[in-house]
Amino acid sequence: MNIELLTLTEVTAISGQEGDITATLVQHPRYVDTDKCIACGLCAEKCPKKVPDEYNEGLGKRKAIYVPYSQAVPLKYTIDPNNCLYLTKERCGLCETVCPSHAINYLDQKKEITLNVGSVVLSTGFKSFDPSGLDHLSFGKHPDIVTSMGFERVLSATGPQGGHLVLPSDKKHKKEPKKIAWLQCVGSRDENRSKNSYCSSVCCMYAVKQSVMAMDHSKAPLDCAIFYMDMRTQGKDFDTYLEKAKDNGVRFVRSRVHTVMPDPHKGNLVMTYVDELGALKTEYFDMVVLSTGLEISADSFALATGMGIELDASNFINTNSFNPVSTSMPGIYACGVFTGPKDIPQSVMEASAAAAAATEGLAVSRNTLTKAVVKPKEREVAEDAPKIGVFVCNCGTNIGGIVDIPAVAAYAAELPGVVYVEENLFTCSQDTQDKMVEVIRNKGLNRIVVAACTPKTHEELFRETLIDAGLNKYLIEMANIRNQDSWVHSDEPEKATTKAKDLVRMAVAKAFRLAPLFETQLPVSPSALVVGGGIAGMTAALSLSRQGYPVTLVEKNQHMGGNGRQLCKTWKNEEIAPFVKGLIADIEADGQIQTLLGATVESVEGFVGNFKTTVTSVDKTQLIDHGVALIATGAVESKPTEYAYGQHKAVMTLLELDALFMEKDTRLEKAMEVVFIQCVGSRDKEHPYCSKVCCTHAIKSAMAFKKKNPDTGVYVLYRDIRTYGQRETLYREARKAGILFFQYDLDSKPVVTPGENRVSVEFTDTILGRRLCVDADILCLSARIDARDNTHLSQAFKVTADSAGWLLEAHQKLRPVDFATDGVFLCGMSHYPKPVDESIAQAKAAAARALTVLSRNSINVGGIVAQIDPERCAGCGGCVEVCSYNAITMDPEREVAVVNDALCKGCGACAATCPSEAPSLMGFNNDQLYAQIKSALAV
Amino acid sequence: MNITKQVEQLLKQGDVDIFLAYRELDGHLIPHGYTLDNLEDLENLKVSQHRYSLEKVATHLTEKKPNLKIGIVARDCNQRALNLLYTWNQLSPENITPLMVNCCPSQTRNHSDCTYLEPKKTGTFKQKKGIDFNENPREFMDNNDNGQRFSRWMYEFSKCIKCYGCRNICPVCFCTDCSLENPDLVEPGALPPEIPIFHLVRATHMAGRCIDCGLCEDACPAEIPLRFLYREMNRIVSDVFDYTPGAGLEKSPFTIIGNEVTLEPRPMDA
Amino acid sequence: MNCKFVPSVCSYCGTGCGVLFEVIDGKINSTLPLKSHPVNQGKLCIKGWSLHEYINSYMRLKAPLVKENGHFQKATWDEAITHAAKNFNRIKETHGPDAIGVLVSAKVTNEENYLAQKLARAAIGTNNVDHCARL
Amino acid sequence: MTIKRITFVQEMLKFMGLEGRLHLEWISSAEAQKFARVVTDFTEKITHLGPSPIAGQTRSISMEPHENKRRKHEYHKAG
Repeated sequence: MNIELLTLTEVTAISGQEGDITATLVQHPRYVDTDKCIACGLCAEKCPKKVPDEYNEGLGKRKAIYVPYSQAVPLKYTIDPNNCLYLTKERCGLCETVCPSHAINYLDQKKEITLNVGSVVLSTGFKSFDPSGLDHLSFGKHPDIVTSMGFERVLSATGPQGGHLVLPSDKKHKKEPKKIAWLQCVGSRDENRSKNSYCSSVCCMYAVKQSVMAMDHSKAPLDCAIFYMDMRTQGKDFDTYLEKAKDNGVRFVRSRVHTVMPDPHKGNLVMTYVDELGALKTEYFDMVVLSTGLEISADSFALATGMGIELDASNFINTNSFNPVSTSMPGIYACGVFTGPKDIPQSVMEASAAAAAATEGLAVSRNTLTKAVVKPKEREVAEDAPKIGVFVCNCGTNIGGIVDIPAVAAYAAELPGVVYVEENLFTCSQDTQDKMVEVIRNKGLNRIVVAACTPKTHEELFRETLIDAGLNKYLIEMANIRNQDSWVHSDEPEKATTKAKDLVRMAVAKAFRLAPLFETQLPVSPSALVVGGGIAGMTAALSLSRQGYPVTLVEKNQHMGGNGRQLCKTWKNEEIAPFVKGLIADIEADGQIQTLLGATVESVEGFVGNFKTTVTSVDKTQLIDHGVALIATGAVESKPTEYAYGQHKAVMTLLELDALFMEKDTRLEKAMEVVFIQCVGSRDKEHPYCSKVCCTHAIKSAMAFKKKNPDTGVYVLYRDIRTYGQRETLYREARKAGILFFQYDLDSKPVVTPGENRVSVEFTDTILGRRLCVDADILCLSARIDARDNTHLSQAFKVTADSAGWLLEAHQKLRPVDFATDGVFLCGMSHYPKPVDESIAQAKAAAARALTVLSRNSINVGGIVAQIDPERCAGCGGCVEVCSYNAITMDPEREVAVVNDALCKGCGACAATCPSEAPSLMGFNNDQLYAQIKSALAV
Repeated sequence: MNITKQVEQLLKQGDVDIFLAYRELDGHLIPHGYTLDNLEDLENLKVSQHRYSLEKVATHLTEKKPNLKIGIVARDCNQRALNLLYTWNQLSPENITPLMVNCCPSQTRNHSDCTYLEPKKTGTFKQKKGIDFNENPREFMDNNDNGQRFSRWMYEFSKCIKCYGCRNICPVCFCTDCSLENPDLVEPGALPPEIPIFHLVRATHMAGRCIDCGLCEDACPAEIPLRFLYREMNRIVSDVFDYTPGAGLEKSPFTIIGNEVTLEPRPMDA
Repeated sequence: MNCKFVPSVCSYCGTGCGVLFEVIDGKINSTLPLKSHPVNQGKLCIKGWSLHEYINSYMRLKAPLVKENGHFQKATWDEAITHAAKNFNRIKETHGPDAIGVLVSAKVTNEENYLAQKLARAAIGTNNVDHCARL
Repeated sequence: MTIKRITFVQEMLKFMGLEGRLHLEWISSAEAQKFARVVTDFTEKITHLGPSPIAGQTRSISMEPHENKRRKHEYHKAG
């Protein structure tokens, strides 16, 4: 309700300053009235004009009146004015004739809108690189050469091929490819043909994913080969996925392919390339996928420059590492790929971070412009006999085109308890919702069944409708006759109708037994606890304080700063020490932040909104009330166990080298030969993950040597250089500066022999095919980053860590800073190794997510939770053991188990475990489920 | 020291409030609770060759008075039952003092395989139609095909008179609300009870709990080879989950999430 | 707290199974089959297993009730017996002794059943006497 | 937990002579093809095994809820 969506709208001008910005917008005409459109699809069915479908990368067709894709929000049709016959030639007008709700308006005009806002967030995303100009890859010359976006659509169930992996060139015969090649870095890391010198960060991972999925989709064995320069799978768990792909048989060839040509005689597509050992090879493939990079569209470029925002050479917004979501214009923030190529988790984090940054300055006016609605009083129906209303949805032609809806409705009317049945074209449309409210009131309905689509997307909506009608929102049951019926049985309408009846009968049987469920409101303690006083912890604490909430910052050491104290410079050459000092000063000056040094979390009680944490420091123990907790305990550089580390003073880690730089040690001046070894302890059997920061860190340090003295011999021994994103520029500079890079594999690791003053490092140059030896004055090891031991903390906060010790977020892509436990958030390196800018973005993101709890006056608990009948409970404690959320405890007095509503997630594990059926999951109790099962079998 | 003396001492020292053992009464050896108030009964204390589930009595007493200190004369099977009841929070080891006695003062089988008493002789009719009490469950699997096994079990179960004796006598059946009386799982009022569901529901609930004492088979008026069934069940629990109920104080694999034993879903054609 | 076991005979039918009542603090808590009983040898049927339930049932009558104006009212034994005797006599006088039938319960002992039978035949003079578990 | 129980019941059913009629498979909502394949295969397998020998032994299933009284129905067509 407090988000207004303006589609087809562009920003034309921005003026004013942070806190008082005037934005001028232009809304282009849609030619369809969104209030009237019910998205029935009749218009598109009748529209005679076919246009290549942009969403499907031109692999399919759409009409001139269309919705871009099935999940589009709002789900309303729009007319493409460049292709509409009426708008271009004043002919046709069919859509207006067929539209049942008179939503078409050819006279729609563009509107100017002026908004007064406090801040602006830019998140216009990216455009996929267009490889049309790359004639050496023959894109556009053969339908079986597709971009990665195109291949994504090929694999998608909603795509032009319905998820069937068949050659686009031979869709008619459903010919399946047997060999597919992926070419990496198309439009990335390429100044020659594309002007995009940066790395696009995401293509390696998506190519691996696509190859694995393709193998999954293919009935016959599929040969997948990925041609790459460096495999950049630096994200959390990405390397594990990569290894799994290798085990599954995906081939990885380190080579930049220079030619792809159609070859109608010998095979489909022919490819020539030089392999790692320098041999020229020719291989035939059925399909070639170009892993196209990410770039900024001309429109985004114009938008940003129009606002006066500084961009870098590649048109990404210039940000600094310490303010990763701020642009050069105060009050204008940015997130996502507009600030640099990045993957989904990082984009989602940045989005939250931008929300935090954009609202920090506006905290005083929070809730001044928000709207709230008054809900009618709930009708008491618990004791009333069920009066079930069934609403059967056509979903346009989605359901109605297959299932005989009138027959289903007539059947529903005969079911026990049903007093009212209605058919709707779109049950979810606003006007139907209003009508439903009226019907529920007038007919005195007290249980509702909606036979439509999936509760996953729509149950919340219908619950709102029930609230509007004065019914308890849990008195609804949905029968999914779309996803589970009309979609899967589109070829057999009669059987689909029978199944729809079955599904409705089951839903009615359950609805008959539905009882109102109640939620209780608990107040929220409006304060936060941050564990860890490193860069992430301090950033998060400051952000929350600026938002107006008191924070307790717990730091284990006697001083704050964490790893930041040992770091020299970021890859953009920004000095880290002054920044960390500034943060500490800000924290100390902040009256709302209480810092506890030398302190650890002892135990935690309570739940979201109401935590009570015991913190002990040297001299005292205190109990802290807080509504949310942020965990930012960081990570540590490991001590290597190989390459003569600890045996010779010339051998050191990156952080130790940084210390020498900060101390301006004379050894650095004298060093004539410097060797860096990457992946020391990372990406091996014991530690399969990539430590992410070391490639950039090592190259930046290597550059420091070259800058001091260009004659210094600097060698980097690596496995894959992972200077992702714009860090690639650093790598390029390093090569230009004469730093030598040698690739090694796990089975041919460099050999280090300590000498008197120097250490000798022996390794193989794969290109020359010879062993080389360097006597190094300094051997710097890029040591693995280790997770800290968070066992105690994770037990206290009931959060989990993965096998390597990294704390586990609720969802890797969609909820990257939340834990599965409500009210606890994570940021910084305790989540996974990451550079300073990403830690800061994540810290701000965690603050933003914490804010969603803190800004509420109360939280609702209850509803679909388990309840334990003390009469039935034998006190065996089985449910306590299986509860993953620690929501069940034993009442020592009565020797029965009790559920804490605030912690219970409604998973039902307790109900399944109990030998005497004492727990029941409200809304899914045994009575209801047995009724559904019985009615499913009653034919 | 003989057992009577030991019990007397335990009571007098206040180590236990009540001691559950057997006494001879009118020619029957029956359980009895010895307390300081009836010390004179001690002269009739005997070790019975019949077995009653004294630990079940202990749970009844604990229900009424949670911190009652109870002594129990225990054979190996009683001890297993006690261990199991500890792990299921039905008794607490601090309150129980078992006094171990020699297994079964009778012509027992090999003690390591303790069932108790001499095994039953199985009649020829039963051997032909039903299941021989003394057969090894694994041999039963090998000697009979799917259909034979099924019809034999259906024959056994069809004799059931639904007396609930197997449940009532069971020392480790402690649920307050029994699934076997749930009308949604087992239809009420039908005899024989819904077969084989009735027995399978019980077997499933006994998995990870059955301590193989044999009391159920003893109590069964229809001579259903229940031990035979539960032995196979225990074999599965032990082979698949590496767990022997009552052997120690580990929790049953069915009440804890995760396990050292990793399982994979079975392929469909297995 | 005391706990004793009292051997007894099942009152439900004529088989005469041996049962054992678990008595905790003077209250019957559960029923077990008596293992050494020659009749049932440690086995029982569902009725035997549930013997203790009716003893402690909250629905069990603990005082005689007399129906007055369609409602049962608590009465003393004297009142109840007088009321019954008076009315039996009235029926016997108006309709003859065969107008009275006696049905006896399984939940009382054999001896009591014998006495009820005597009452029917000798005192009332009817042969219409029966028992629910006449096996 | 699920896999423990199902594995147990599978073994138990095997002992009882009802082998192969219970199958467990994890299928995510993103694995439509797998779902279709598993359901088709299992349906085929069950058809091949024939009707369950305990079919008919079990009670007839009625769907009439306990204290249901049929009410007058209203049937209204809209939208």
